[in-house]
This record gives sequence, structure tokens and C-alpha cells, in this order.
Amino acid sequence: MASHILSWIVFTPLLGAFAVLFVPQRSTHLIKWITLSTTIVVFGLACVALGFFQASQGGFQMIERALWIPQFNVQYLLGTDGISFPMVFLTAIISLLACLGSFGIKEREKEYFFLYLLLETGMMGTFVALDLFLFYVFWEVVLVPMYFLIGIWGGPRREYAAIKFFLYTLAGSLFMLLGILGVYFAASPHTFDMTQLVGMTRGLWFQKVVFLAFFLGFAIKVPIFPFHTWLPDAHVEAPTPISVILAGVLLKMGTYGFFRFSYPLFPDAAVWFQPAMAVLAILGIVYGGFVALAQTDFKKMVAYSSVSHMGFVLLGLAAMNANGFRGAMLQMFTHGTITGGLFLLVGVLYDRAHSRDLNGFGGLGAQMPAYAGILTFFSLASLGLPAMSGFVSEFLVLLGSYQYSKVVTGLSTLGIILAATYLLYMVQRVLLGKLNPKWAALTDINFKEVLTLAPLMVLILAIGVYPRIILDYMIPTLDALLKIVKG
Amino acid sequence: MVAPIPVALIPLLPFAAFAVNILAGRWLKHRAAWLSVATSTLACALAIPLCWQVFRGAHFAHQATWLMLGEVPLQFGYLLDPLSSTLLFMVTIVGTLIQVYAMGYMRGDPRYSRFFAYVSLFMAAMLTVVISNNYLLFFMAWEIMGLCSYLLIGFYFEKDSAANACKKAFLTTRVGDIGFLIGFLTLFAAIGTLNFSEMNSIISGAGATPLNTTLLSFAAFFIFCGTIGKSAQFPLHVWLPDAMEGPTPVSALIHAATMVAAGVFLVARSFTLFAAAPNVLPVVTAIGTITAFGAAFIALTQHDIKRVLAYSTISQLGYMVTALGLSGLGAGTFHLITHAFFKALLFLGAGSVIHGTHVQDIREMGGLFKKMPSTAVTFIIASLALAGIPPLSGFWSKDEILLTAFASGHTFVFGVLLLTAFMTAFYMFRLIFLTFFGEARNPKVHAHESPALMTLPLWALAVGSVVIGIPGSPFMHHWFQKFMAHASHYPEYEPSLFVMACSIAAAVAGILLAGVVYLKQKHWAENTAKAFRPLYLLSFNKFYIDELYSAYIVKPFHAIGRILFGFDETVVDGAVNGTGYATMLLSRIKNWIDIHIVDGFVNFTGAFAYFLNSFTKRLQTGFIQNYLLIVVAAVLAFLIFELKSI
Amino acid sequence: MIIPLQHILIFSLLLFATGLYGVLVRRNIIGILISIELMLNAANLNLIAFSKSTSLAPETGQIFAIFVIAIAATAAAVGLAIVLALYRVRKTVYTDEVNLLKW
Amino acid sequence: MSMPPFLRDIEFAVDLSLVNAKGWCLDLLGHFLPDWTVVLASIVISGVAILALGPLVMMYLTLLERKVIGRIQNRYGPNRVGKWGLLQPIADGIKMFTKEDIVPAQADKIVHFLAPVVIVVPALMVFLVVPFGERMTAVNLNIGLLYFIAVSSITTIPIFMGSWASRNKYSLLGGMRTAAQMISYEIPMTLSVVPVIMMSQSLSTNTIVMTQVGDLDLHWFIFTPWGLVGFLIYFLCAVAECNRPPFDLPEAESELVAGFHTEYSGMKFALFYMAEYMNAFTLCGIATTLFLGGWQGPFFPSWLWFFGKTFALICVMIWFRGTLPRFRVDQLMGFAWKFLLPLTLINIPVAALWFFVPERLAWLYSIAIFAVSFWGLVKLNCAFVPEKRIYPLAD
Amino acid sequence: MEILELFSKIGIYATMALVLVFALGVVALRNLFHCALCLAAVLIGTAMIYVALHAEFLAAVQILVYVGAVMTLVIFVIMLTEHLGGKTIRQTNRQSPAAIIGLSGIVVLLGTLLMKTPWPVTAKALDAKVSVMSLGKALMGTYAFPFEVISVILIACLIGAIVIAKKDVSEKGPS
Repeated sequence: MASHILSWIVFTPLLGAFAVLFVPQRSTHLIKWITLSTTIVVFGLACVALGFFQASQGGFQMIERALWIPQFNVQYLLGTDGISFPMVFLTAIISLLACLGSFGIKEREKEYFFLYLLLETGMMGTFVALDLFLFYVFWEVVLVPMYFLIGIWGGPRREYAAIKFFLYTLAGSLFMLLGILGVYFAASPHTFDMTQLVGMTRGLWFQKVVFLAFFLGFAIKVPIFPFHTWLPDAHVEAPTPISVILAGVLLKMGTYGFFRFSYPLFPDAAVWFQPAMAVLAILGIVYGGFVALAQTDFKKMVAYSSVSHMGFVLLGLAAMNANGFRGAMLQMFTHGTITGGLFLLVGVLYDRAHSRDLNGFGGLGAQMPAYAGILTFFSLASLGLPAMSGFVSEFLVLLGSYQYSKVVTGLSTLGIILAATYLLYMVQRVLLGKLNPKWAALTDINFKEVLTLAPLMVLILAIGVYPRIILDYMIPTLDALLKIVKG
Repeated sequence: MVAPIPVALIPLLPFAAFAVNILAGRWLKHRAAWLSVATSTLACALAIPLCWQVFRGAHFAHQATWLMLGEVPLQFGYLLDPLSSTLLFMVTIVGTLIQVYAMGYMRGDPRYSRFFAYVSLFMAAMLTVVISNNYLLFFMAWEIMGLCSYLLIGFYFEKDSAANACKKAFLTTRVGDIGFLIGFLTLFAAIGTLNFSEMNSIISGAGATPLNTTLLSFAAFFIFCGTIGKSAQFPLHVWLPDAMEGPTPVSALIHAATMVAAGVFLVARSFTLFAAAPNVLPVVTAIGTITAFGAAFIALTQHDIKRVLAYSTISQLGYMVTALGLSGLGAGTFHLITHAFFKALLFLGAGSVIHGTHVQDIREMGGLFKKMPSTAVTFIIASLALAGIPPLSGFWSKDEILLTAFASGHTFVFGVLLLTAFMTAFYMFRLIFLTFFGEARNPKVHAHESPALMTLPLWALAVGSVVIGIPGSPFMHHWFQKFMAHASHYPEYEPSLFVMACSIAAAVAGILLAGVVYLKQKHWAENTAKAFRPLYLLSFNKFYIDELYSAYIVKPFHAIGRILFGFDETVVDGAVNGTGYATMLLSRIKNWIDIHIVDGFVNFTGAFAYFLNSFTKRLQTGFIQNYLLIVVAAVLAFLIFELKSI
Repeated sequence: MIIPLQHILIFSLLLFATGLYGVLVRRNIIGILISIELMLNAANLNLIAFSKSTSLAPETGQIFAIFVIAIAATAAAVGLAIVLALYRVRKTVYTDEVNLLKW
Repeated sequence: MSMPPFLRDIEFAVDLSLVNAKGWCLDLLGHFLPDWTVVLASIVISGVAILALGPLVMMYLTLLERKVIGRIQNRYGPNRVGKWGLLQPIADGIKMFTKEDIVPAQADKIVHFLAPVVIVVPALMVFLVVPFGERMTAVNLNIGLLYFIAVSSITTIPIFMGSWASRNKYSLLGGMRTAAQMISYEIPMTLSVVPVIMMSQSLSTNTIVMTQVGDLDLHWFIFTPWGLVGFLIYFLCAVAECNRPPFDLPEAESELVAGFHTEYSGMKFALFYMAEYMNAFTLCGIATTLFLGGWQGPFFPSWLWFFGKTFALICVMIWFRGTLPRFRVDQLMGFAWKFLLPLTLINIPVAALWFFVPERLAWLYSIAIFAVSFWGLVKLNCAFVPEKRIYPLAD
Repeated sequence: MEILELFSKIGIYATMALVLVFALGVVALRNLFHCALCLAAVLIGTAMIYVALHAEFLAAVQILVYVGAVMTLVIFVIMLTEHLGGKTIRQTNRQSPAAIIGLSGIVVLLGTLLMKTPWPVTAKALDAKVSVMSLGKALMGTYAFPFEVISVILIACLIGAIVIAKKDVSEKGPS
């Protein structure tokens, strides 16, 4: 058990998925409880793994290695470190909460929960795979269930959104596949093994080309401006829990890729591309903020705010110093919790009002006081109010980027102001003002929904008040990474 | 030196009250207020002995690592030096009194417990700001204060005006806060620490490494941006008048006594930094003077009782900032303290009036003196203090500022401040005469005195307003100024009788003029307004700054947002979809080729084979036993062939 | 073994030939099926006889016979099911009336 | 427990009296006849004994049944012919012999004739492997149990013959029902025997009895959880196999007149009847052998024990007939396929568990498994109740 | 004991002859039901020959499976497809002369081949006894895999047969 904990984490959802397959279609309760208990088990396993995790150690841990396709030296290689472990933990939490949020699914539950668990396997695998080939496989495994989850259970334009998401991401990942093959053939002996590949030296020209290939794959997933247009569509059309997963975990896979592969494998190219990445980050932050300000659709606004916030992660990456990396890593986690919560809240409102038009709401603060409190909480967290996790991560990113470039930092602060603007504008339009009599019958958020949100709130507050509870896990690994990148 | 009691308890107690009230407010109901007041009183009781020890020369500090910034540890903790202990003293006392008042004022409100929860949170944040030992903790608590301000301004969020005001307040201060953030980021880049005492020692010691003065100047400037936002200095002062949409105790606590003063406190805290960046100080002075004068000018023509007080607050904050800009740390801080008392009193008095009359427009009041004697008397005491009539507290502190301006040679600034003092006295007594004297102008208003729960704090604050100036007055040999100077060095000036005389003259002139205009010659006001119509309009419309902001900042922002969204949907997304459509088109063409040419060959092959098979298919009878018979025959033939060889 | 191997082989050959004859000439599909059973029996007999007289691992033949029986049972089951289905559709069980499998 | 030696001697003598009698006869013949005749004689003696036993058993079973049913129905039963009606079977036999043999005009004459003849053959053949007592098995086959199962499975064919040859729709329907029922119940019956084979590691009926040896601390397989369950299943299947109530669907008078033997009369009918009773006897005998310790038992001669146990089981069968109503066809088939079969499949691993796990623990496990699986099967069967039938013509 | 052996031999040859007769009945009789009965007889006869070859277990299996199960199935199908007492239709097709010629050729040729071939009959093999236990062990050991395959095939065919033979409930034609 102890030595295969990562495999258990990755494949327990798959077991659950097969268990779901064997349940009759009409036993929806059973299906839901199986799924929920599977996600709980996965979360428990993640907690167990947390017990095994040695925070002070910088390198890979809990490595599991087995030869998979000996002809091509492909291995089944799992391992975790300070970069991937927080992501695994985040995935476990978000999956659990989104599963609770999925209890409202009313049609074709069996397929839904099967795909849901499959998705969790894919996500977990992506974060713990250390073999490039295996990583690619898991990366693609994530796509397929996502496609169906959006395409079947989504909103009115679901087919369009699902196809767009799928093709766009697939196109990006094909570039990444080319990059992977390039790395494979450039290495001697040919290997996909990350632990061996990191130490090897590569020419600058080669690094640049392959870095770009990886960049496309990851940039589309993050998404970085101008590759972001799938995101609003996918978010708006996806059912609530899937939006949560999408924002909470899937976007992180892109930035995780930067941390895990692009930087350690191509440090010289990373330094070469530093200015470009910083510019893209700024563009994403400001552009996302402005576009979010113009939204009238609640979900779309949150989606664009994701673009803006993920820009901070990229900014931290581009800063290439300790604070920037820490901030970026923390922002990944933080954004997962905060935006996940916001999407859940949008879902809560949508379930009741069947509308997401911001201009149509108003005055819900008196009608739904608890909901109003929680929505305000998450909005404030998202706009980076201190004592909540978003502030710490953005502060660290800015501190890091300030050391890199003052102009960039100055511009990015515009994004913070914009975040406050669009979020408060949203809060005003939804919660404040006179109650629209149309919504006089809306009920307040119920206990189950609070239950899905409360853990996120606790996390946000805990990290905001004392960020070392999570940063201590990341710092040794990030310092080691910095040493690789900066020589 | 570690304090004898856990200093962290001082902010944590109100915070506990907040937590309990926000979670269990539904069940606590009116007991929520008792909880808040009790924790606040307890904090006060803890703070005052500490302050006393600091006044006696003690110095408390303690810290622990919170986060690693790169290799540098960021230490969170508290710092009780003369500056912070002074504020601690003021905040706990004023805060507690205002909460007591609020118990009466807010009675019967449906969100009663929510109100006290917010106020407690505010107290916690404010106390954290006061005792914090570094910029980041300061900033964090500072932002939480901003949040409380937001929540409390928007307390009556059903009103659209309140909803707009709270958003405006938050965003405007946010702009300043971002400046603050950049400021201390710059500071960190310059000296590698965010800790106040370390900063002081690095800058004043300045031995090891040569300081980057440019960077320090930038840091100071940007940190001052925080003050501009929070203390409602020009050009970010626009939020404070609107913030009067909140309940009146909130206006007293947050928007008069404590939070807006925190901006001044920030400058005082960073005084070493400002002193090391000499080219920023003129900017500070200029901003302070402009604000002081401009706000007083606007206050002359306002009709809303709370708005007048709000502009007065802005104006007085301008005074303090000016003092700090002129390196008058003691003067600025002194005025901060005195102002907190009498301005809180003024707001509470205004609240009492509103509570008694249910109107806010001074044109509808009049002759309230007889109906609300306690309110009127305390209000007049506070106004006299504000106007600068000796021996009330306001006189001493304002005199100190004027003295600083005069003695440091900034005669123009001194003149403007003097004029402002005159205008202050004028508009305050305009307010008093219109409100409390004359005859009742609106018969519908049935005024009554407020309950004892509200008047008691008024009297307490009135006493404070009278006596709080003593420590800085010649009666105590300017103890306060020496106490402050003891901690950080700044120039001190000899008291000047000329300045005192000017100050008193300006105040008395203002009061008399107001009395004449509003009690005797009532047509003068209208005539003056007509005569100086452009000036009147400028004042009445607050220099059109709101309109300017709306036209040149808010609307363009939304417009940029919409344009970029359009760009996103058409160009960026269009490119993506265009790729898709192009691929589809290409595939259609290929489809045609496939159907007609490639498949054509295939079909031809098939047809040819079909043609051939029309001959051979006759062999297939579709009758299995026939086939089997053939197999048997084949086996037989095979056997014959094989056995022949044996 | 009491009787010589050749005799058994001859016997099974005759049995087999008889079965094959049935398969060749029967019109009724069920008849064909039972003739096939005959042939399988003959084969089984051969297996056992050989295993009894020549093999060094005497179980082998019997085990193969068991497998053959099992397969025969399945063949019969499926075959008869097909016959039933055919009968339901075409109302006949005669091979020369179901000659669709041509051209 | 120990017994005085002389008593034991006496017991042995009585026990083996029949065997010894046969041995004495063969010895006598061996003196003045060639060896091979002795072998033949041995076969002949055993054969004759069995051939005599079969009809005898059948005759007195009918009497027993009528008496017991009579008692159950609160009447006397046959009591006129002979003391307690003891001669009643003989009278019946005479009546049967003298009855007219009716053959339907359209019948397939040969097959019609052959069917009752053939049906007796397997019924008699199975007597070969039944261990009537110590050293009293006619042929001690090493595959005795399999032989029993195989041979008894032939019974369907003569039933088919009879039903087909009668050219009568009741006969045909009855025959098909019988076949379906027998095939269905044969499977759980065979599988319920598997644990016994596993435990005794032999297919020989004698060995199976010997593995249950024990003086008074009964080692009968029925006193183990798997044995009890196996026995119950086996016994239920046995009741169904010989088409006795409540599984007497093939002969349901109210629906099918008399099932496959509607068109038979006289001695042919008697043969069918005889086969049925002999089957009942052998099935109970094998049940005794497999689960009830066979001829094991103290004091009394082994064959007496065997017959005692067997007749006790037969009395249970009769008791069934006297008290239980008939199943419906779909219930009948469902019971075999959906309840008994899964239960036997569970029984086999439980027996394996018994083999590998210490006894007390195994008791616990077995009871738990059976309880859970029984409950689960009942639940599952309840869950898939076929939709209510509507009889449009019934109104 | 030669006489006993002689009896046995006579018995075996007689059985063989009977089996052949019944086999001819299987292929030649017109009434399909009779054919099936003949087949049952053939199978039982073959089982007896198995016993003679000391393959008792196999004999039992043969009876159990063939006679008990397969024959029942066959007869069922016959009952379902044949009309009760229908006219005896021509049961052989036109290629019977050709088949007889061909098959007799094969029999003759193969028979000579059989007789001529020197079979490697060994005394050791003849003496070897096959117990049920050893059969079982071989089945579970050496031949475990084929055994499992067979079981899978059985299941598959069982389900397949049910599916094929089941009436399609959905398509209810006009009755």
C-alpha cells in the first residue's frame, strides 16, 4: 500500500468507474453514492500520501517504476514532489466537492458518473506521471470524458463548446506530442524518463523549438491569451460541477506542465523566452480583466476572470525567481479553490433562477442572506483581499515580478484593480440594490450546497492567514527547480 | 521587550466577537451588540495599561516568521512605540464609545447583529493596523478595514445610492492601495525588508550599503498613494462624501475618527522613509493643502448635514497631511487624536439629530436647540473645538500645525491654512445656526431628544474633546510633542503668539460671519451666491470631480471592456472558428475528389470484378451438402493418390 | 485390451462413414446434426482407443474426448437454436429449401 | 463407546448375514462347478436380488404412501386385503396384469410399446451402486456416484418416447414438461453432490459412506453447514426429479389428465408407476448414502439402518404430497434456475472453505455466507417478479 | 477364465454390430424421432464400448451429456419442428448414390490403410490404468487452460443459443 500509494490514487477512480458500470441504470442513488465514496476514498488516499510526503525533500518521492513498453523504453513511472503533490491534493478535494455538486444531475446518471470518475483518473495521472509518454496518455485521457461531459450535459450550445474545447486542446497537445518525440530522440539513450531527462544538456536552438511546441500544448490548456477563447464557451456550456473541475483542475494542468516539463527540460530556452512570457502574462491579466468587466453572463464573467488570474501564474513563472515561483504555485492552488467556489455559487443561483444574466438580478442580498455572504466571501477572495489565499499568491507573484521588471509589475496591478472592479460590479448587480420581484421566491442556499463550499472557504482562509501550511510543501522543490533554470 | 499581556489579544477579542456574531447572529439578536461592546471594552481595558507603560517610556515588540520571501523571512508581530500606543489609546476609547452609541442608534434594525459583526471586524482590523510591525501586516489589516468600510457603507444596500457608494469607496481606495502595494514592493526591492523598525534602522543607520534614494523616493511616493486613497486626499477624496450613505455611527467611527486617519498614521509610520526621500515631502504638503482648502470650500455650500461633516473631515485630514508634509510629525499626530474625538462627536451629534428628526437636509431643520439640548450642547462644544477656540482641544492641535507651517517658512501654505480655518469656523457655525437656532422650517419634523444610551457617549466624547488637547498644550509643556519627538526626530518650533492670534482671529471671524449671515441678514447668503455664481456652482458641485471621473475613467473602462470583448468574440475567436471553417471547406473539396475520382477507381474495380463473377457464381449452389460431397470426392481422390504410393 | 486396436478403428471408421453419409444425404437439418453427432462419436472412440493402446500418457485421449463431448454439446445447442430460428422464419427445416447462400 | 465383544460378534453376524449367505452359496457352487460359472453365479445372485428388490420396494411403497396419506387425511387407507392391507399391492398387481392393454390407433406402436419397458431399465440399473449395507453394494464402481447420475438421466428418453408415441396433446405437453423439469433439476442436484465428492475425494458410493464413519459422534455430512444445505437442495431436486408433489407438474391431473402416461393402461402403466417409485427409492437411498451416513449406525444391522433412513426420507416425500399444493410452471423453473442453482454454486466454495479453515471459524463463515446469500437470493428473486399475467379469456 | 474373456469379446463385437445397425437407423430411417432414438441407442452402445476400453468415467460422461442433455435437446427440437404424425416426406436428397459410392471408396481405402499400418501398440500403455483422480488432476493441471477455454465457449454458446432461439419480443407481427 505504502509503496503504491500513487497508483492507488490514480486508479481507484477507475475502479469506481467500473463499479458504476455494473450498477443498473435506474439505481441512480447507488451510482451517486458509489461515486461519492470513491472520491472520498481518493481524498483519504491523498491524505495518507500527505502523511508519507516529506516536505523538506526537493526531489521526486514515492516513485513507482515498471517497464511498460520495453521496445521504446516507455515506463510506467509515477512520482510526486512539491509541485505535483499540491495539485494531486487539489484534484482530490475539487473532485470530491464537485461530486457532491453533481448530485443534481438528472439524466443519464450512469454515464455521467462513469465519465466523471474516468476524468478523475486522467487528472490524477497527469499530475503524477513522470514518464513523458505516460503523461501524454493521461493528458489525452482527460480530454475524452470532458468532451462528453460538456457535450451531453451542457447548456444550449454544448456541442459547439465541446467540439471547440476538444479540437483546440487536441491541436495543442499534438504539438506537445511532437515536442515529446523530439526530446525522446534527442536523448541518448532514448528515454521518456523525466528523472533522467532533466540532467541532460540540449542545444539552445533545439530547446527553443521544443519549448515552443510544449508551450503551445500548455498555453492552450492554461489558457494564455490569445489561445483562451475555448474557455468562456466551455465554461458557460458545461454543467456546474464540470465547470468547477475545468477551472479548478484542468487549467492547472497547463501551468503544471510549465513547471514540470518546460522549465526543467529547457532552462535556456525558458530564459530566452522570459520577456515574451511576461508580455503574454500581462496581456492575459489586463485583457481578461477588461473583458470580464464587459460581461453580462455570470459564468462568462468568472471564466474571463480565470483568464486574468491564470495570467498571474504565468507572470510568476516568467519572473523566474523564488518569490515568483512560489506565488505562481500558490496561485494555481488558490485559483482552483476560489474559482471552483465561484462556479459552484453560479450553479447554486442558476439552479434556482435558471438565469445567469447579471443585469437581471439585484437585491438578492436580502432575499438570500447566506448565499450573499458566501458569494461576497468568494468575490473578495478572488479580488485578492488579504487574509485570504488569493492575496498571498498575488503578493508573492508581484514581489517576484517586481524583481524582474517594474513596468510589468506596474501594468499587472491594473489587473488587480480590474478584478476588484468587475467583481464588485458583479456583487452590486446581483446582491445589492432593490430586489427584483421576479426573484422574490428564490430560496436561500441549502445545507448541502454550503457543505460543498465550506471546505473551500476553510482552505482559502487557512492559506490566507498562514500560507506556510502549503508553501512549506512547495518551497524545497521550487528552489531546486530554480537552481536548474538559473544554473 | 515582550509585553506583559498578550498584545495579540487586543485585536483578537473584537475578531472573536465578529466570528461569533457573523455565525450565530441569527440567534444572538440584540445580544450581539453586548458582545461587541464587551470585547471592545475589554480590548480597551487591556490597551490602556500598555499605553500607560509606553507613555512612561516602555517599548514593546514581538515577532514571528510568517512567510519566507525568497531567503528573507517576513516577520509578523506587534510594535508598541509612542506613535502606535497613542493611536491604540484613541481607537479603543473612541471605538468603544461609538459602539455604545450604536446600540441605541441601530435599535430595531433587521440586520442588527450583522452591523455589530462588521463593526467588530473593523475594530479588529484597525487595532491590527495600529499595532502591526511591518508593511504587509499593516496592508492586510488596512485592506480588511477597507472591506468593513465597504460592507458598512453598503449596509442599507437596498438603496441604489448605498450600493453605488460602497462600490465607489472600495474601488477608489483600492486604487490608492495598489499604489501602497507597489510602494512597499519598491521598498522591499530597495532595502530588503518590510519591517518598520528594521526599515528605520537601515535608513537612519545607512552605513552598510549606500541607499538608492531614487528608489526610496518612489517607494515613499507610492506609499503616500495609500494615504491619498484611504485618507480621502485629493484627487481620490470623492468616495468619502458618498460614504455617508452608511449608518451614522459608521461614519463617525470609520469615516471620521479612525480609518481615514489611518492614512495619516501610515505617513507618520513611514516618517523615516519620507524624511529620507526629501523630494516627496513637497508633494505631500501640496496635496494636503489643496485638500484642506478645497474640501472646506465645498463644505460651504452643502446642505446635507453629514456631507458637510464629511467635507470637514477631508479638510481636516488635509491639515494633518500638510503637517506631515512639513515634517510636523507631532503636530499631525496631535491633530489626528484631537480630531478623532471632536469629529466623532460631531458625527454622533449629527446622528442624534437625524435619529430625532429623520431628515438630513439642514434646510429642513432649525430651532432644535430646545428640543434636543444635550445633542445641541455637545455639538456646539465639538464645533468650537473644530473651529479652534481655546482652550478646546482643536485649538491646540490646529495651532501646532499652523505654527509648523509658519515657522518652517511656508508662508503661502500658512495663509491658505489660515483661510481654511476661517472657512471651517464659518461652515460649522452655518451648520449650527441652521440646525439648532432660528425657527423650525419644516412643520412635519417632530424632533425629540435621543435616549440616554446615545447621549451618554456624546457627553463622554465632549469631555474628551475638551481635555484631550491638554497634553499638547503649554499647560503640560507640550508633553505630547516631546513624547513623539522622543521616538522619531523632526524639527520642533517655539510656540508663537502671532500664530495663535491669527488662528483665534480666523475662528472668531468665521463664527461671527456665520452668525450674521444665518441669524440676522438671511438674504446675504443668496445674494453672495448669485454674485459669485461660478464659484458657488464650483463649490456646490464639488469641483465637478465626480463627473470628470465618470467621463474620463469609469466610462472609458467599461468601453474598453466592451471593445475588447467584441475583439475577443470577433477577431480572436473568429480566428479560431475561421480555422475550423477553413478546415471544413478543405474537407468538402477533398470529399468531392474522394467521391468522384478516388472512389471512382474503386467502384470501377468492383464493377469489373462483378462482371467476372457472373460467370463463376454458378458454381455456388447454396446447398451445403453439395459442397460437402465435393469435399468427400476430393478426400477420396487424395486417398487414392496417396495409397497408390504405398 | 481384449480386442485388437484395428477392429475398433475399423468399427469407428464405419461409424464415421455412416455419419458422413447421413450428413451428405439427409434433407432435414436436425438429421444432419444428429449425423454429425455420430461422426463425433466415432472420433471420440478413436481417441480413446489410441490413448488406451499407444500413448504413454493415458489421460490425454480421454481428456480430449471430454473436450470433444463438450464442444459437441455446444455445437448441438447452437445448431438446434439456429434450426429453431430458421423454422420460425422460413417454416421449414429442409436444406434444399433454404439455399439462400448462393450468388 | 465400547460394546461387549460378544454383542459385537452378534451384531457382525446379523449385519453380514445376507452377504455371508451369498458367499456360502458361491462356495457351495465352487466345489463342483468351473470358476467362471461361479463368477456368473455371483452376478446372477446379485442381479436376482436387485430385480426382486425393485418391484418389492415399489409395491410396498405404494402401500406405505396410501397408508400415510390416509393418516394425513384422517382416514385409514387400505385395510381390507390382508392384515393392515398388507396384501393390497399384490391385489393391485393382479388387477394391473389382467387389465386390457389399450393402444391408440394413431400411435407409433413400437415406440409406444418400448417406452414403459425402457423406463424400468435405468431405474433398475441404478440399484447397482446403492450401498444397501456393509459390503452390500452390488457393483462397487469407482465412479459409482457419476454412474448413478448418468444412468438416472436417461429416464427422460423413455418419457419422451411415451409421450411422443401416444399422439396425444396431453401426453406431449406432459412429456415436454417432464423433460424440462428433469433437465433443470438435474443440474442443481448434480452440483449439490459436488461438495460431498470434494470431501470424500471419491466418486465411489462405498468410500463416501466410509468417510462418514463415526461411532456415535456423528460424522454424517448433514451435520456440516454445507452438508445440510447440500442435502436440502439435493432432496428438493430429488422430489422434483421423480415428479412427485409439489413438483408433479408433468402429471398434473387438473391440466394434463395424467401427463405423458395418459394413453397407457394396464401393465404398461404399472411399469411407469414402478419406475417412478423405484426412482424415488433410489434417490432417497443415495441421499442417505451421501448425507446421512449411509448404512452407518449402532446396534442394528447396517442394511436395517439404510432402509430405515431411506424410508424416513420417503415418508417426508409422502408428507410433502399430503400437505403441499402444486407449483406453477414458471415458479418451478425459476426455483431451479434462480434459486437452487446459485445456492449450490455458493455451497461449493463454502465446502472448500470448510476444508481449509479451522472448524469453528468455518461454522461462523459458512453460516454468515449462507445467511447473506439466502437473503440476497430471496431479495433478487423478489425483485424480478414477472409482470402479472392477464388471462383475457378467463372472464 | 478364457471363457469369461470370450463372453466379453462376444459381447463387445455384438455391441459393435448393434451400434452399427442403429447407426444405419440414424441415417436411414424416415421418422426423425426414431432416428433420434437410434442415436440414443448408438450413444449408449458407444458408452459400453468405452467401458470395455476401461474408460468408465468417459462412458458416464457420454451418457450424462449426450443422452441426458443433447438428446433431450434434439428431441425437443424435433417435437417443435415436426408436425405431429405428419406425412413421411422424402428424407434423402438426390446425391445419395454418389455419396454411397464415394463413402464406400473411402471406407475401403482407409480400412486397408488401417489394417496395414503397424500401430505402435505397447504393453505398458495397455496396462496403464486411468483413475478418475488422475483424470481430474490432468484436467486441472496440464489441461487447465483448454478446460477454462471450453468453459468459456460453453457459456458463450449457451447464451448465444438462447439469444438465437428466443422469440424477438419487440417485433410482434400481425397474428
